[in-house]
Amino acid sequence: MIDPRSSVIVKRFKNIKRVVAVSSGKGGVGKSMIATTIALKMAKKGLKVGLFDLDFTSPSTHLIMGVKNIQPEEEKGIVPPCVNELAYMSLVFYSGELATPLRGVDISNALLELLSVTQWGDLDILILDMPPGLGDVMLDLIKLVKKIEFVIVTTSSQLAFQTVKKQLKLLRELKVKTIGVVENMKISRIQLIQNETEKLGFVYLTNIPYDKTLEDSIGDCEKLLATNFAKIIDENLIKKMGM
Amino acid sequence: MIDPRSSVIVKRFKNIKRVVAVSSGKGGVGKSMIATTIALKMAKKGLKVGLFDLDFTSPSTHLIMGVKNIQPEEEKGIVPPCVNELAYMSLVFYSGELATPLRGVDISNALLELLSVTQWGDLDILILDMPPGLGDVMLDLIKLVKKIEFVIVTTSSQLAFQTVKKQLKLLRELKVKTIGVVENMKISRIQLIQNETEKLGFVYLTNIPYDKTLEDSIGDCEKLLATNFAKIIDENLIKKMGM
Amino acid sequence: MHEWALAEAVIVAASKIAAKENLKEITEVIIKVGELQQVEEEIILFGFKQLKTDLFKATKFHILKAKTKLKCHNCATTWDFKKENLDETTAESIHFVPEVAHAYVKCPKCGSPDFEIVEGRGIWLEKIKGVK
Amino acid sequence: MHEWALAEAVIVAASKIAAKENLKEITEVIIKVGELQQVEEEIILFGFKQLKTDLFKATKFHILKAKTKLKCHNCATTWDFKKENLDETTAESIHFVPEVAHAYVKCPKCGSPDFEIVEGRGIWLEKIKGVK
Ligand SMILES: Nc1ncnc2c1ncn2[C@@H]1O[C@H](COP(=O)(O)OP(=O)(O)O)[C@@H](O)[C@H]1O
Ligand SMILES: Nc1ncnc2c1ncn2[C@@H]1O[C@H](COP(=O)(O)OP(=O)(O)O)[C@@H](O)[C@H]1O
Ligand SMILES: [Mg+2]
Ligand SMILES: [Mg+2]
Ligand SMILES: [Mg+2]
Ligand SMILES: [Mg+2]
Ligand code: NI
Ligand code: NI
Ligand SMILES: [Zn+2]
Ligand SMILES: [Zn+2]
Repeated sequence: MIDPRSSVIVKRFKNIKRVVAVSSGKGGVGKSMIATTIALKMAKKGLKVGLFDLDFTSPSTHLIMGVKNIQPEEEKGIVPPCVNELAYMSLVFYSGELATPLRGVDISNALLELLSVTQWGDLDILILDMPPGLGDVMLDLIKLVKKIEFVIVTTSSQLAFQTVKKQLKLLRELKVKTIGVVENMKISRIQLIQNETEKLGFVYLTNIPYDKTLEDSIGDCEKLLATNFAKIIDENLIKKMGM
Repeated sequence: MIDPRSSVIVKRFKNIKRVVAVSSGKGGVGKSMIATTIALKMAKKGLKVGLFDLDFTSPSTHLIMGVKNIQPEEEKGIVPPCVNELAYMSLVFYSGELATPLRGVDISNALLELLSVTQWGDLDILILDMPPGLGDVMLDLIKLVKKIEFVIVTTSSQLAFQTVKKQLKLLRELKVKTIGVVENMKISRIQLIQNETEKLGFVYLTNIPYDKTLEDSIGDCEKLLATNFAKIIDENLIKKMGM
Repeated sequence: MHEWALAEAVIVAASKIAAKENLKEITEVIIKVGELQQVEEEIILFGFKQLKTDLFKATKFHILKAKTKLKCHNCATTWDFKKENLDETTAESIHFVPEVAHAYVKCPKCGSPDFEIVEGRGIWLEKIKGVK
Repeated sequence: MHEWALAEAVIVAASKIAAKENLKEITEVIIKVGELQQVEEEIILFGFKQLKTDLFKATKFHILKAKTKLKCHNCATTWDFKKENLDETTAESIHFVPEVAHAYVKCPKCGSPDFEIVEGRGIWLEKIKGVK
């Protein structure tokens, strides 16, 4: 018995120019806020952008964008609905308000299913909002999507950066393209994260200060795009991502 | 072929009076800081306390306590070393500075192994520092450790609380004892989290404000115990946990 | 209609195997369809028809069905899952991503959502036959 | 010496099975030990000796060995893992928790740490025989 799904995934990604995973070994560092803001800002520039929420346990991008009452269409697969000019996909379309207590093997299966049936069409870039960790989702994507690139998010805290360091070394060993590191919610002026990142031979993309207005923007894309947070992503990050 | 390990786990937990998992469906909410501080404060009160770091991907408790150059002893199993008066166990004793890219099934196996060979001895309470999510570790523990109780951590953000709400409903459905909810890194005065928690029928244990001095205490238990963060945990949380 | 995408996966996978085994023609493809996902056979067969290349010009497509066998990790109960118990929206969600069953379905004995989908999940390529 | 804890797991598991199957005495216990974990057989047997209850008073304990077979999720290569390639500290870590192998061992073909431990992981209770 052969699982046919992985065979078709290359085809599904054929007309997507770039695939960028916003990832961190550590949780709660701002992956979802950054991934969503990158996607929205890029779309504003006229790029064709997709956003795929891959945190099946704690999905956030639909909350950040205030997505409501929308479902994908069925057409030779699943067609991601257009949300704020993004081709948008999330497991919440199917799990709704319920908890999804999934073991790794189920997460892997759900990922494979969505990758093989989602028809993204032509995209300049697909942004992946990753779950925390180095588990099934990261490993499956590295295996299945050869053109994947990573943006790694850390905070200024050693509790985040120690894990991120391990992740960076792992990605290098695996020869996976890593665009660089974002230091989010920076509170002090200390350059430690930048220094250590560069010492490891990775690009320090930008830091983003702690932004008190951010929480208030959740659910409202216009507000989000008007924050200092979004401005920094627009000015410092997107260009360094080559877009 | 039968895996004999799960059979012996009840025995390993027999002389542990209470087992409390500090958990959250969401990452980065302060589980590790809170779990470590609870454990250290309880030990100061003269209780026999264990601390078990179950975040195999992003272990933090050894960094928070500044644990160095310590290994467990072998004696009819693995005997957790005594660290700051705690019986302490973490996968870092075996993985060190390296990334552990584990799929769910591996995480489950590593957990089962540690549960079946660790000899905790007599404890008043064992604190489990959980990984983010509702995955293999949470599901295995609910299955294997019937006396487990949960303290759920959220931040004030909807991005954390929406997941926590799902988790609370799930735990109730599973009839798992949930001590209550801690709102960590509270920034505004809004009572939303407390109101919603109580509306769901759960105990709102305490809030903990954002504490700027906390990062500086990482690696130094005395400093940590002297923070306002630790004071709040001592005064508001530990009693409500019934200790 | 999303079955079309799964049919395409079968065609691509079978073509790969044919290339690897130097098959000039595929005479038979047997797939197994799990009940949990409630895949519509007609759409699958329609997809095959639309998608087939020269390699498949004389192929017989067979669809076998597999019942859904779930096993509780918590209490080891095994049960045959019947879709009849689901409302339409839930059934539809599971149709797209069978794993969301963990949000809706519980073990009939202990109530746990922590079960394994032992059999009957999605689409499997059971066998292909061909001529070299 | 941590093997003692695993021996105890075997004794408890075997006792449970005996209770379930109403065995008055267990005559034979066969366990399988995976090479990856490098469990010391003598300590296991010593553990059995110390731990055995009346149920086991005439039990023959057999230990079978299983080679370590790993399979790469990334490139599907299967290989027999040899502990000889490990330094002492690494071997010791894997001895305690075989999964940490994912931090130290890579696929010989593609270098990935994303492999499955197909066989030879830890301790399995292969078979027990007894009299009712
Ligand atoms: N720069 C920032 N300033 C203030 N709050 C932030 C910032 N970045 C993220 N946050 C907040 O931090 C929390 C975690 O962010 P989130 O994007 O959900 O992280 P992750 O996806 O890594 O778990 C959220 O409550 C979010 O609103
Ligand atoms: N009350 C607080 N005030 C300030 N910082 C905090 C507070 N609680 C936690 N932190 C910080 O937030 C980050 C996440 O905490 P951590 O305990 O690692 O969370 P988790 O274990 O849930 O991932 C760490 O950098 C930690 O120092
Ligand atoms: Mg991530
Ligand atoms: Mg997120
Ligand atoms: Mg947790
Ligand atoms: Mg933690
Ligand atoms: Ni369909
Ligand atoms: Ni040993
Ligand atoms: Zn059950
Ligand atoms: Zn390989």
